[in-house]
Amino acid sequence: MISATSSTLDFASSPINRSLTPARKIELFTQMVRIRRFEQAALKYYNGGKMGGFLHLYIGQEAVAVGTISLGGADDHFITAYRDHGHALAVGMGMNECMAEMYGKQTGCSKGKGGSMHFFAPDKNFWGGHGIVAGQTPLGLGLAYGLKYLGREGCCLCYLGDGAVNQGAFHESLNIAALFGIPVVYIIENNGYSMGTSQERSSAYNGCLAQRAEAYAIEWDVIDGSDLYEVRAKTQIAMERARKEHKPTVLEIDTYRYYGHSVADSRAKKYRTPEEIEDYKLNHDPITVFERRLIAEGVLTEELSKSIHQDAKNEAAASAKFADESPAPTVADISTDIYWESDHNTPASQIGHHFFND
Amino acid sequence: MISATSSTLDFASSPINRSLTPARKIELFTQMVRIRRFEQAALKYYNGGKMGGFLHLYIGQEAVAVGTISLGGADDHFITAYRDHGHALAVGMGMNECMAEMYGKQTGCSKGKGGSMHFFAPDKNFWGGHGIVAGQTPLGLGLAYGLKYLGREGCCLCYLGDGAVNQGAFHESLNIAALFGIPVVYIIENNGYSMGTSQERSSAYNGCLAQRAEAYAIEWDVIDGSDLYEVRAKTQIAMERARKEHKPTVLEIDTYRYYGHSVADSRAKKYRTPEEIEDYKLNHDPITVFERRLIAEGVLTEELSKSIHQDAKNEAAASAKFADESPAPTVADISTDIYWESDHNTPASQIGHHFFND
Amino acid sequence: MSRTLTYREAIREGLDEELARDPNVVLMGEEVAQYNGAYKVTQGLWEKWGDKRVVDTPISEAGFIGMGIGASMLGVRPVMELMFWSFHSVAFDQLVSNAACVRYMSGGLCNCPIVVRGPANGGTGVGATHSHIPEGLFAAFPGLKVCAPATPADAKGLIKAAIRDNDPVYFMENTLLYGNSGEVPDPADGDFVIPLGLAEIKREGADVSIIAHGRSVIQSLAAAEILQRDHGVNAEVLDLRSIRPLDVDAILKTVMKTNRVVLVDESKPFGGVSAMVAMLIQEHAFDHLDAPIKRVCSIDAPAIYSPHIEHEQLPNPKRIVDKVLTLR
Amino acid sequence: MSRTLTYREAIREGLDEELARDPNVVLMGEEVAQYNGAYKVTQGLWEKWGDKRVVDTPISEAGFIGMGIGASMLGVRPVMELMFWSFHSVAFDQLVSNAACVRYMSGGLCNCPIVVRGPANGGTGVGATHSHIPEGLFAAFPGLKVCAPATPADAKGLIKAAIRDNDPVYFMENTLLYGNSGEVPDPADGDFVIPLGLAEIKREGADVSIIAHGRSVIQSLAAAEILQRDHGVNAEVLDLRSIRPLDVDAILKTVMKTNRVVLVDESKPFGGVSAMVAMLIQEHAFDHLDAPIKRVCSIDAPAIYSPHIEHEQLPNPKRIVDKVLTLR
Ligand SMILES: Cc1ncc(C[n+]2csc(CCOP(=O)(O)OP(=O)(O)O)c2C)c(N)n1
Ligand SMILES: Cc1ncc(C[n+]2csc(CCOP(=O)(O)OP(=O)(O)O)c2C)c(N)n1
Ligand SMILES: [Mg+2]
Ligand SMILES: [Mg+2]
Repeated sequence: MISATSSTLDFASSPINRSLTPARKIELFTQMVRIRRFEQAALKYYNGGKMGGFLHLYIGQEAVAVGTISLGGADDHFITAYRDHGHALAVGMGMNECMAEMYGKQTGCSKGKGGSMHFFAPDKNFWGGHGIVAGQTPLGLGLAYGLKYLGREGCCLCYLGDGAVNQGAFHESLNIAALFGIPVVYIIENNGYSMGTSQERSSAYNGCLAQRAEAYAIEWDVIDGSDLYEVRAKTQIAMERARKEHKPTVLEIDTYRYYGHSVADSRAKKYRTPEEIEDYKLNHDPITVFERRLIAEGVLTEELSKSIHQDAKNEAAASAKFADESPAPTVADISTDIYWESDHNTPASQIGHHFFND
Repeated sequence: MISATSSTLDFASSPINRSLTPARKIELFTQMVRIRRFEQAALKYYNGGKMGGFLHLYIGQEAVAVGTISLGGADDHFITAYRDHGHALAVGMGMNECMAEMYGKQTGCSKGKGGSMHFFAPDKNFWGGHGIVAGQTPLGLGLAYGLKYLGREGCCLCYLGDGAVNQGAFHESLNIAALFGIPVVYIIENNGYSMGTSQERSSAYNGCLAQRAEAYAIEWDVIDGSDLYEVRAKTQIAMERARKEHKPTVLEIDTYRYYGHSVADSRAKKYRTPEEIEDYKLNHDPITVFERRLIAEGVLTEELSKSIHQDAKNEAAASAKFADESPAPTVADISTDIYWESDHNTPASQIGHHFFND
Repeated sequence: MSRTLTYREAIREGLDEELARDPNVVLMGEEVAQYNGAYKVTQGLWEKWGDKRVVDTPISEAGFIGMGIGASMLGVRPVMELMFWSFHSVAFDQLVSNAACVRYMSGGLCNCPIVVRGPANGGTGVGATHSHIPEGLFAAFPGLKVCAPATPADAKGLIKAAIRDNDPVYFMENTLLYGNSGEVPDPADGDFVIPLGLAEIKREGADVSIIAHGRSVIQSLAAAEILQRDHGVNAEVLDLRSIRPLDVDAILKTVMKTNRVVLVDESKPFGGVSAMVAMLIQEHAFDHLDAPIKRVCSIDAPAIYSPHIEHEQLPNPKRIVDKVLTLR
Repeated sequence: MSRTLTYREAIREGLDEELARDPNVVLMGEEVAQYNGAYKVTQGLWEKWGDKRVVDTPISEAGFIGMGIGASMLGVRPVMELMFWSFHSVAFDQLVSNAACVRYMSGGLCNCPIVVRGPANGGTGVGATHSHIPEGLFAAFPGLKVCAPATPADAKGLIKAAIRDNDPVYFMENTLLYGNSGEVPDPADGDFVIPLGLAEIKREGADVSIIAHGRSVIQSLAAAEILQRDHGVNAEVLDLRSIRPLDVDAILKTVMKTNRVVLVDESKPFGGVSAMVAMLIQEHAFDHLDAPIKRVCSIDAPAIYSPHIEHEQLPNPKRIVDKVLTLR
């Protein structure tokens, strides 16, 4: 949630933002729009019965994924929870493979085996997409440990929700991160709710959730997630601390989701007032905020914005068509991608029974 | 470990200590001596091959169990880890049933089924004795939750080691304790080491381990565990907070173990210097410190102290004899105490197979 | 007299009756109170019983399940919901070391009357980490009891037995059954409790025994109809209902009647409840078997997401029919 | 040429050789470095290889095992010690949801070449929570591999195979075997690796097949000698060595040779590796069985502490002999 004491600094003038070319600014804006349009299409087709399972929408949180991931270099890595569409598109995954994954098709990024919660693109340094709350937090630690071990100057951004901070695995990860000097940045995407439970009903804390980092002598900060500039400015500091000093950081980015926890969330409008949602849309929507900003800067025009929206909409519609027309996995596909050795038909895979189907 | 900034306050004058009669002071002294003598006997017979498994000695930490448990009323409960002999005797368990448990005999407190790490006496509000590091911390939370649920004005003291603070279950427990207002007092018995690993090598922290409580807006304090008066004075505050306000506390009691992690600890003398151990014995041994104190107060004489030691030694020797002469469990005993319903031969226990021995 | 309830309503009615019967029964879990439960099993119970009896917890399964175990030692009767049984993985130590062992390690001094309940099944498009099938896993631990009802009546009768039982009972529901309807005795006709450890013949037959539990029973019944109609095979369907205690007598009885067995088990094929049932049958009814015991399990892979193919991975009527026909 | 090493030394030699072979191999766990390992398996390795390659961790099994999984996806090859395999319970989610499923859920994009190793056995007087026997539990998860060597040579050969394998391998050692000695090929004679998935006949026989793994193999061999000497029964002992992959062919071959089977498995009897092996045998060698398959498992209770009786709960030569004799 947007905290009352939101900063009044202008982060546009931070060096990391000043260095943005107009073209790059448009690109960042475009990425946020693409995420939103992609998800609006996903919602439509989910409701149309094209997908299984859950659909956790990222709509309202776009500046977090786009802002933070825009700072990534060749050796920076990313991992998140099940609300992963924004991160996936922000690292450069295509709408086609993402939409097809939700449709459960062979052309999906995970061949239809993972679904909405489990997008992956290791070639783009994106390691998922994980369904068990906070289960990804030790993995993110491990990616960062791996970078340090392999002598690469990079960091891992590991995202989690405000409800996820109460899982033991996160706490264990923080202690190890500080103790071992691991270049990981934990980003709490605080949208105020874990399913139907508000932050106040799920967490005991002192001021804010990020402050829990102090228990481990870890640096922390709170960020207004509706301002892409602020997200970039503050995250950049944490990433540099990780890359150069091998020190972790916990960032709490205040944000908001317009929709329910998942599309199946029957009570999304019961635990939050319509006013709360409306206020957010008007005053804190990261896309609107950035759009106004770029127009004020003379970088964007309303027309250009419209066409960006239209292009994204078209792209999303095309991805749905692509997904729809793609082949579904076969029964035989169930039995691959279990063991590396079997998939590569190595000598090791020939010895003994690996599978027990009769 | 005893921190450098140990307090110079005199806790003898705290109301809770001023109210101690001379007889009660002697009793507390006696309890500490009994724990020490009991364990010295246990060590002797463990080395003599009378016991299986591990033997984790409490020697050096006696003021923690005796000081804190001396504050317990009818509705106060206790639960600890595997280093549990001190707490067991302090709640009033007999040396016989404890020694016999280590000997693996039917007369043991757990009928020889639990061993050294698993002493229990629910009739004395003592709920074990638990071997999985920090696994007892949610149980302690639950005992305290139970007290509140059942409307009893009491609290649960839940002990853990300095290494145990890095288990996720402890962190989850702290958040729930604060959030739900649970009358639990977590007592970190900080003896400076988890097995061969010093506090510095296992935990990242800010000042001290108890300060991790701040992350959950939980009150905390640090206590010099060599001073029984200080242990009582500060723990009493936490217990009252729990009983009256249903608020948790985290206490860190600095203490020291003379021996290795367990008797099997081959390296006990490698990770600590002989000087470190000697300094502790001379200046911080809780029994010596309290003995000097009581002599200065005119409550104890050297003679009386000697006879208390001698009595405890005799009692311990007698318990070893009792244990030695007690019958071992039979093969049939392996198959009881698994299900309440089966042990009570209820109708439910007659339906279907509960056991799968052929 | 009987009414028709859904499986979901039947569990809810059971919970409600037990909340009324015993003031120490408390429901807890993520979103069980104000949100009415992720799958609405506890709908209305918080409103009716209030904050003390129906408790929302943080996302801290090890913490709150351990809390329930501790409270149970003192006489509280916690009934804890795992939003998915798959989340057992983050609470495993509490579930198998504390709940299963505390009585034993204390020489019988402690007891632990808890219930942990929630859905445990594949087939809902949520992928591998959310589709674990842990009946066999937990039944392997002496000290624990496990059941997995297939019908609304069984669900109600067993949840009530589970709550009254003085040992830890892990109660496995099924998301795909929540909406199924069936007859459930009217509370006006008396307290309806089904003891743990009692299997039930859900369909009488003579040619082959299909032994199953949970949703596999429903799949087996559908398969039995096809077998009868299309192949003239008269299958008996035995519903285990309870996994531990296990009704070994009922298992052996149907085997001795039909001399042919197919086990249906949503588990992955390495192990599972069915491997154990096969072991027992071959050991105790060896001379009554006219053919090897066969199984229909999930295809041996983590659970696939794709809704196009997911149900092919699970036991389904077609796979069961095919397997039964191999016995001839 | 062969030397005699203890089981402990053999594993250590295997670890040392793999540390030398591949700079990405890193050992981590509680007390593995400066303390030389709780059971001294890693003795001297920290001194030799230093802080980067041999790493002490806090008591945070979920944290450091998850860390190892994450690092492995990037190309590091972590070999993680659980001081006791029983502590799997606090890291279960990382072990069965992340390590087992990440390859599948990513459609084959991730892989996870980790080894988790440590002792997994009863019989050391440490009580129920420290004596879990999880081979069958983990083998039930497709995506995982499990092995449990019985001899020093097998321990060395298999740990090296496990480290080189590109999938997660859970390596179950045994505290009671660490001190056992046996011949192990000399490194001078070449790289000694035993592939996963290959069982070995540890004793040829004709009358009955005893199938076991881990320390139960040693117990079975002792039983076989007694059977020969006192009862004229010539037992064949098959050591599974690897649980998943499993050498089903070797199992069926010995069964077809002797037509009688006793499975020895330290697991509790509900499930375990032996229930699965029984299922496979009766399914695939039904007509070759002259008698029901019998098992010797641990007595069905949490592990008892008492050193006076603890070994009676486990499979031991006497219980195996008695069981074999019931087959006649
Ligand atoms: C261990 C575990 N427990 C419960 C769940 C069910 N669950 C999925 S998301 C969620 C809420 C998480 O909230 P938060 O961390 O704030 O993330 P958000 O959904 O707001 O992005 C819950 C309870 C789960 N997936 N894993
Ligand atoms: C989950 C778990 N991991 C590891 C162990 C092994 N172990 C037992 S005690 C111990 C050290 C604990 O140190 P600390 O918490 O400081 O307690 P102390 O022994 O000093 O009283 C370890 C690593 C265990 N019992 N449980
Ligand atoms: Mg949230
Ligand atoms: Mg310690």
